[in-house]
Amino acid sequence: MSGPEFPPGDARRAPDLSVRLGALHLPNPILTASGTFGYGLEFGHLTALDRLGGIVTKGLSLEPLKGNPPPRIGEPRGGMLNSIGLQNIGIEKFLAEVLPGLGRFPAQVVVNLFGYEFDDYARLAERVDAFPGVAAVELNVSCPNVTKGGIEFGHDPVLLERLVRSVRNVTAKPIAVKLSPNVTSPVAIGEAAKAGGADILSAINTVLGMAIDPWTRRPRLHTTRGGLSGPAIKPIAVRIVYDVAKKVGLPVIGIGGVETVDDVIEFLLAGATAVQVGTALFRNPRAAEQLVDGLAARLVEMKVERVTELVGGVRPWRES
Amino acid sequence: MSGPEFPPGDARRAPDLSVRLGALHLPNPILTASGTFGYGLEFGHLTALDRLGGIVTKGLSLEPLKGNPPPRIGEPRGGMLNSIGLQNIGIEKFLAEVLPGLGRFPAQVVVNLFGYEFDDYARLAERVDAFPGVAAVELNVSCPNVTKGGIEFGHDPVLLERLVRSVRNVTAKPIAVKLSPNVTSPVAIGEAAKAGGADILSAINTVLGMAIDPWTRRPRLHTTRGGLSGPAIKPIAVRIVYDVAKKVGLPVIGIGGVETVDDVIEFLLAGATAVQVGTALFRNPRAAEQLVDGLAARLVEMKVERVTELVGGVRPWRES
Amino acid sequence: MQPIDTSSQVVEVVPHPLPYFSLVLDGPEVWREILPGQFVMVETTDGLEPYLRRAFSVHDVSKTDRGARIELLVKIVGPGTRALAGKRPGERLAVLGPLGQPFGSAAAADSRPVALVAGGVGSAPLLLLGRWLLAAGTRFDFYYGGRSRLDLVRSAVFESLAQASGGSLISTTEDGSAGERGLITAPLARGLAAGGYRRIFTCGPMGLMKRLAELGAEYGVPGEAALETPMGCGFGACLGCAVELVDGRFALCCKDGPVFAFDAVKW
Amino acid sequence: MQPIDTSSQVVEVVPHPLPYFSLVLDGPEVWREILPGQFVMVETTDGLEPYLRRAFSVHDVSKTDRGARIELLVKIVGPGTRALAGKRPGERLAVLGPLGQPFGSAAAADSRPVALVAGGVGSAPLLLLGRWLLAAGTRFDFYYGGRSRLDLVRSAVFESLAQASGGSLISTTEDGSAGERGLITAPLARGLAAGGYRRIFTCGPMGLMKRLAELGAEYGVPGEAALETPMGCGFGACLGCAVELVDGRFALCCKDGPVFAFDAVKW
Ligand SMILES: Cc1cc2nc3c(=O)[nH]c(=O)nc-3n(C[C@H](O)[C@H](O)[C@H](O)COP(=O)(O)OP(=O)(O)OC[C@H]3O[C@@H](n4cnc5c(N)ncnc54)[C@H](O)[C@@H]3O)c2cc1C
Ligand SMILES: Cc1cc2nc3c(=O)[nH]c(=O)nc-3n(C[C@H](O)[C@H](O)[C@H](O)COP(=O)(O)OP(=O)(O)OC[C@H]3O[C@@H](n4cnc5c(N)ncnc54)[C@H](O)[C@@H]3O)c2cc1C
Ligand SMILES: Cc1cc2nc3c(=O)[nH]c(=O)nc-3n(C[C@H](O)[C@H](O)[C@H](O)COP(=O)(O)O)c2cc1C
Ligand SMILES: Cc1cc2nc3c(=O)[nH]c(=O)nc-3n(C[C@H](O)[C@H](O)[C@H](O)COP(=O)(O)O)c2cc1C
Ligand code: FES
Ligand code: FES
Repeated sequence: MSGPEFPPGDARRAPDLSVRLGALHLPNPILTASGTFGYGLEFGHLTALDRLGGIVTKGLSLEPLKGNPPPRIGEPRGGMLNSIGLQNIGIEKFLAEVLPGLGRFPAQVVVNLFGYEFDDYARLAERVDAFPGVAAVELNVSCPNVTKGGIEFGHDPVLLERLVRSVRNVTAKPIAVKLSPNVTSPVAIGEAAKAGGADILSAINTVLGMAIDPWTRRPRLHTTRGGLSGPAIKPIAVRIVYDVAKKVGLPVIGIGGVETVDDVIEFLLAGATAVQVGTALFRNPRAAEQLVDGLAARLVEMKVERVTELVGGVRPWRES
Repeated sequence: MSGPEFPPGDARRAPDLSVRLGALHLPNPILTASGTFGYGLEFGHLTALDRLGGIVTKGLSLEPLKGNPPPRIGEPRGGMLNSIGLQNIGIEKFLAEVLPGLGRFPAQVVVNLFGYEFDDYARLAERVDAFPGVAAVELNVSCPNVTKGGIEFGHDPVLLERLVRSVRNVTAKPIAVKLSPNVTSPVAIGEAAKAGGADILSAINTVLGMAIDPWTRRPRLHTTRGGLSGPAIKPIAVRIVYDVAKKVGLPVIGIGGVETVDDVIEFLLAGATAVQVGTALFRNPRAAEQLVDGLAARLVEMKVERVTELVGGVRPWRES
Repeated sequence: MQPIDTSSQVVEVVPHPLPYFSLVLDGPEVWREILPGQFVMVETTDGLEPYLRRAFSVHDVSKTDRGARIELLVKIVGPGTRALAGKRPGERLAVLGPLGQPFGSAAAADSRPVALVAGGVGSAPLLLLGRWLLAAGTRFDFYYGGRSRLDLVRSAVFESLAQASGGSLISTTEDGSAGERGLITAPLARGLAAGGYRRIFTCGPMGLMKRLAELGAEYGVPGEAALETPMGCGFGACLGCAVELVDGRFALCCKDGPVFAFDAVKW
Repeated sequence: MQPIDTSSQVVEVVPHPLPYFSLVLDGPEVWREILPGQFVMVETTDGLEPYLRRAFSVHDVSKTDRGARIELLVKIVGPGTRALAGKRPGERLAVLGPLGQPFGSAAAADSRPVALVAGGVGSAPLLLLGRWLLAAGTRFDFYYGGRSRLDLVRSAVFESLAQASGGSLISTTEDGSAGERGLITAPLARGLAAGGYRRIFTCGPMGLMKRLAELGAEYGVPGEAALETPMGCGFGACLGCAVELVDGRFALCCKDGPVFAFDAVKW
C-alpha cells in the first residue's frame, strides 16, 4: 500500500482526512490502539509516527504493574489471544519521561487509564489534566485480563456512570470510555458513559476467549482466559459500533481487527469517526501509517473529498 | 483424515467413543449442529449418516417459516455471518415426513425447537414427546436472527427458567438449552436453565455480528446484523464451555468453530462431553463423519481408552 | 444425478487477458453427465481465506479415458478466485458437483433461433449451453456485453460456435473498445423487435438479467437466467442462497436454481 | 543496531531430512552486522494462517555485493513453518530484524574451551556463534542432542566447525540411532566433571536448558541460554514474551533476550 500520486495542483491531491470527536481533533482518523504500540515513542524507527492521527498509550495505572506470568499470548485461528495483565510503567514515569518526547508530533496523544479501585480513575485523570500534551483520556473499564477491579466497572451501567462522572469532575479533557464487547447490551453501557459525561466511546476492547493446547492440556494463557483480538473479532466490533453510534449519539472510535483500507471504510460507514489499529501492528509495524496513505488514495478513488462524509454512511436494506 | 488401522484383535483397535449426557446416550461425541445440516436425511449421499453420534435438526417452529430476504450470508475473515431467519418446514411436516426416515440410524436425533411466543416451546416439546425417534430436544432461545421473540428468552434468566420449566412439565425427554454468547454472564443463564429443569447445555449459538460491503455500502446481510460462526468464534465458545461446565454442573455440548480433531480435543478438555459441527460442514460435507474416525485415531495415539477420560481434563496453570 | 465430492486434480490454469483465466480439472466419470447451467463448489484454499468453497459454473466438459475433465472460466475478484489462479498442475482440490438445475431445452416446435446473452464472465455457463444447442441443431445468436474488450473473454470461441449453429456473435462494450458502444440490451432489443427469437438464455449481472426479463415479457419471449447469490454450501444445507420468487416464496439458488425462468423471479 | 523491516527475497529453500529445511534470504547491508543469537520476525503468509509473524534465529550470515544473505534453519511444526517450507525462489517476505540481544563473548582470560549445547533445532543460532568463536580463536566442543539421528540436522557442519576450533562434536540420541544413547546432558556432565569448560552456550527445549543451568551452577561454570517464548511482535510492542527472572521481574524475551544468563532466569 502506498500513497496516491497526482500532478501538482491537481484538485484531487489531498482529500481532507481530519476528524473531530467532540473536542478531540485529529489530523486523520487512524490511531494506534492501547497496548499494541507501547507508549508511542519506542517505535519511531519502525514507522513514521508523525503520520498518525493519534497514539493511544498502553494502559497506565497509578503504580507500575509487572503484569501476568507467561504464557501471555496464544494464536487461535484468525486472531490473537492475550493476557498481558496491564504491565505498565505507571503514570508518573510516563508523564516525566515519555510524554515530553511525544510533543513533537501532530499525532494526538490519548492516555489510556486503568484502575483497580473506583477512585483510581479520577486520581489518574486529575494527574494528567495539567499536561497540555495529553489530548484526551481513554478509560479502560473493560480489560478482561485482571482478576480484580477494572472489568466490573465496564459491565455495570450504574457503577460506570458514577465512575465516569468522577473523572468528568476532575478533568476538562475529552473522555473516551472503552466499551467491553462481553456484555448483553453495549448500548446500555454506552448510555451510562454518556450520562456520566463521556465525550467519546471507544469500541471495542478484546473479546473474552480461551484456548487449550490439545497435547499439553494447558490453557494457552497462564490466566486461562484472555482477550481475543484481530480479524476474528471485526464483525463483532462493527456491530457494536453500529449500535452505539446510532443509539447513544456520541462520536465513536472503531476498534477491532482493523488492518486494511476496506476495514477502515467499513467502520466509518458503520458510524465510527475514527479507528484504532491494534493487533495488525504486530504483524506489520507500519500498518497504521500505511492506512493513512491508503485511505487518502481510496477517498480519491471514491471521489470523496472529506473522510467525514463516510461516517455512518451504511445503507441498511431496511430499518433496523 | 481417515480411520486408524490396526491388526485384528489388537487391543487398541476400538477406543470407546460413547458418551452420556444425562439420559442422552450417543455412540460418539460428534453431532451436526442445528441449521447446518438440514433435517439430517437430505445429505445421506454426501456423508455416512450412520457414523455420526447425533443429528440436531434445523430449528423447528409450530408453523413453517419462509425465512429472511436475501442476502442471508456474508463471509468475514475467519468465519461466516448468517441471517437465515429460521426458515423451516414446521414441526408437523418434520414429524410426518422426515423423522421416520431417521429411525434407521444409530445417530441420535435431537430436535431443535424455536418459538416466537413463550408458550410455543412447551407446545412444540409436547408435540414431539410422543415420538420415540426423538432422543432429545434442544431449545434455541438464542438465535440472533429474528426481530421478535426467541432471543429475549436466552438473555433473561428469570424468563428462561420459567420457559424451561414449562417445557420440563410436558416432556420427559432430555432438554438441552442452547446458550447465547451475547450475554454478560452465560453462567447465570446456564444456572437459570438448570433451575428450570434442563439436562444439558449447548454452548454456543452464533455471535452477534455485522459486516458492510465497502463499495455498495450495504450490510452484507438484509437484516443488517447476523450470527457469526466458524473458526473465528472458537475461543469464545471454549471459554463459555469452560465456565458453564465448571460452574453450572450440567453436561455440556461444545459448539463453535469445530473443524479438526484438535478442536474436538480442546472442547472436551474444556469440559464438553460432546461437540456439534456446524459451519465446517459447508466447507466439507464429510467433516463430522471424518472427525469420528480422526478422534478414534487420536485417542489411540494419546493412549486414551475412553473419550470420556478427556472431559474437563484441562490443566490450568493456576486456579481460575 | 447426485453430486459427489471429489479430490480432483488440476490439469492446468489457462491464462486469459486478466482478470480472467480458465481452470481445467480432472474428475470422475459422473462429470460427463453435467448439464449446461450446472455448477460446482470448489475448495480454493486449505486455510481460512476464504473458508467456504466457491461456486463456479461448468464452462466446458470433455471425456477422459477413465473419467471426465471440466473447464471453469473464472474472473479474479477476491481471495478465493485469486487462490485458484495460483494453482499448479497436479495440485488437488475438493470439488463438489454437479450441482443445481440446468438450462431447459429450447422448445423445438418454434423455428426461430435462440438468443444467448452474456454479461462479462456470465458467459461461463453459456459455452456448454451453446454446444448442446449446436448438437441439437438449434440456431443461436450470442450476445456478449462487457465494460471493455477485455471483458469479452473467449469471444472468438463463442463466435465460431454461434456461426457453426448458423447464428452470429453480437457484442457491445461500454467504452466502445469492441463491438457496438453501449449495453448489450440495445442490440438484443432490436433483435427481439425484428421478431427474431423464440427463447432467451442469459447469465450475467443481476441488473442485466432483470432488464432482459422485462424485454422478454415485452416481446412475449420466454427466457431463463442463471442467477448468482452468495453461497455457503452449494448443496442445500445452509439456506443462505435465497432467491425471492414472484409468489413470495424463497427458492434456493443452489438447489432450485441457479437457472430460473424469467417469470418466476421477483426481480 | 536498530531493526528494520525489509521485503526480502527468497534465494532458496534447502531441504534437510524432514521436518527440517533451510530458508535463505537476501536482505540489506545492515544484516551483515547480525550477531550470534539474534533473530528475525518473518511474515509466513499474506493470509490468516498464521496471522502473526514467526521468530527464527539467524543460522548463518554472508555478504552479497549490495547487501547480505541470511540462512534460517527451520523445523516444520505448524502452519507458519509449513508455509515457509513451500516458498519459492524470488518470492518476497517481510522480514524484521535483527532483533534481540546476542550471546555474550567467552571470557578470554580462561584457557578452557567452551561448550555449545544444542537440543534439536536449537542448533540454529549456534552455527553463527561457532563461527565467531572460531574467528576469535576460541576452542569449543559442540554437544548435539536429539530424539533420533534425524534431529541432529547438519551435524557434519557443526562437527567440522568444532574440529576447526580444536574441539569436537559429541552427540546423543534418545533412540540411540546416532551417537551415544540418552540425553545430551550426560556427556556434558562428564565434560564438566573433567573440569573442561569455562562457559556454556545453549539453545533447545526449556527442560534441557533448565538442566544445563543446574549443571553449570553445580560445576561453577557460567552460561547463557537462548530462550523461546511465543512472540506476538518480536520488537517489544505486545509484551507477550515475558520471561520470569530470579528477581521476580518479567523480562521481554524479544528485547532483553532471547539470550539470558543461566543465573538470571527463574527456571
Ligand atoms: C451458481 C454460481 C455460479 C458461478 N459461476 C462463476 C463462474 O463460472 N465464473 C466466475 O468467475 N464466477 C462465478 N460465480 C461467482 C463466484 O462464485 C464468485 O466470484 C466467487 O465466489 C468470489 O470469491 P472470491 O473469494 O474470489 O471473492 P469474494 O471475496 O468472495 O468476493 C469479492 C467481491 O465479490 C462479491 N461477490 C462474491 N460472491 C459473489 C457472487 N456470487 N455474486 C456476486 N458478487 C459476489 C463479494 O460481495 C465481494 O465484494 C458463480 C457464482 C454462483 C453462485
Ligand atoms: C527467539 C526465537 C527464535 C527461534 N528460532 C527458531 C529457529 O531458528 N528455527 C526454528 O525452527 N524455530 C525457531 N523458533 C520457534 C519458531 O518460532 C516456532 O516453531 C514457530 O513460531 C512455529 O510456528 P508455526 O505456525 O509453524 O507453528 P505454531 O502453530 O505456531 O506452533 C505449533 C506448535 O508449536 C508450539 N510453539 C509455537 N511457537 C513456539 C515456540 N516459540 N516455542 C515452543 N513451542 C512453540 C505451539 O504451541 C504449537 O503447539 C524460534 C522462536 C523464538 C521465540
Ligand atoms: C497485546 C494487547 C494488549 C492490549 N492492552 C490494552 C490495554 O492496556 N488497554 C486497553 O484499553 N486495551 C488493550 N488492548 C486492546 C486493544 O487496544 C484493542 O481494543 C483490541 O486489541 C482490539 O483491536 P485489534 O483487533 O485491532 O487488536 C490490548 C490488546 C492486545 C492485543
Ligand atoms: C447457516 C446457519 C444456520 C443456523 N441455524 C440454526 C438454527 O436453526 N438453530 C440453532 O439453534 N442454531 C443455528 N445455527 C447455529 C449453529 O447451530 C451453531 O451454534 C453455530 O453456527 C456455531 O457453530 P459453528 O461455528 O460450528 O458453525 C445456525 C448456524 C448457521 C451457520
Ligand atoms: S448455498 Fe447453502 S443452501 Fe444454497
Ligand atoms: S514479542 Fe511482542 S513484546 Fe516481545
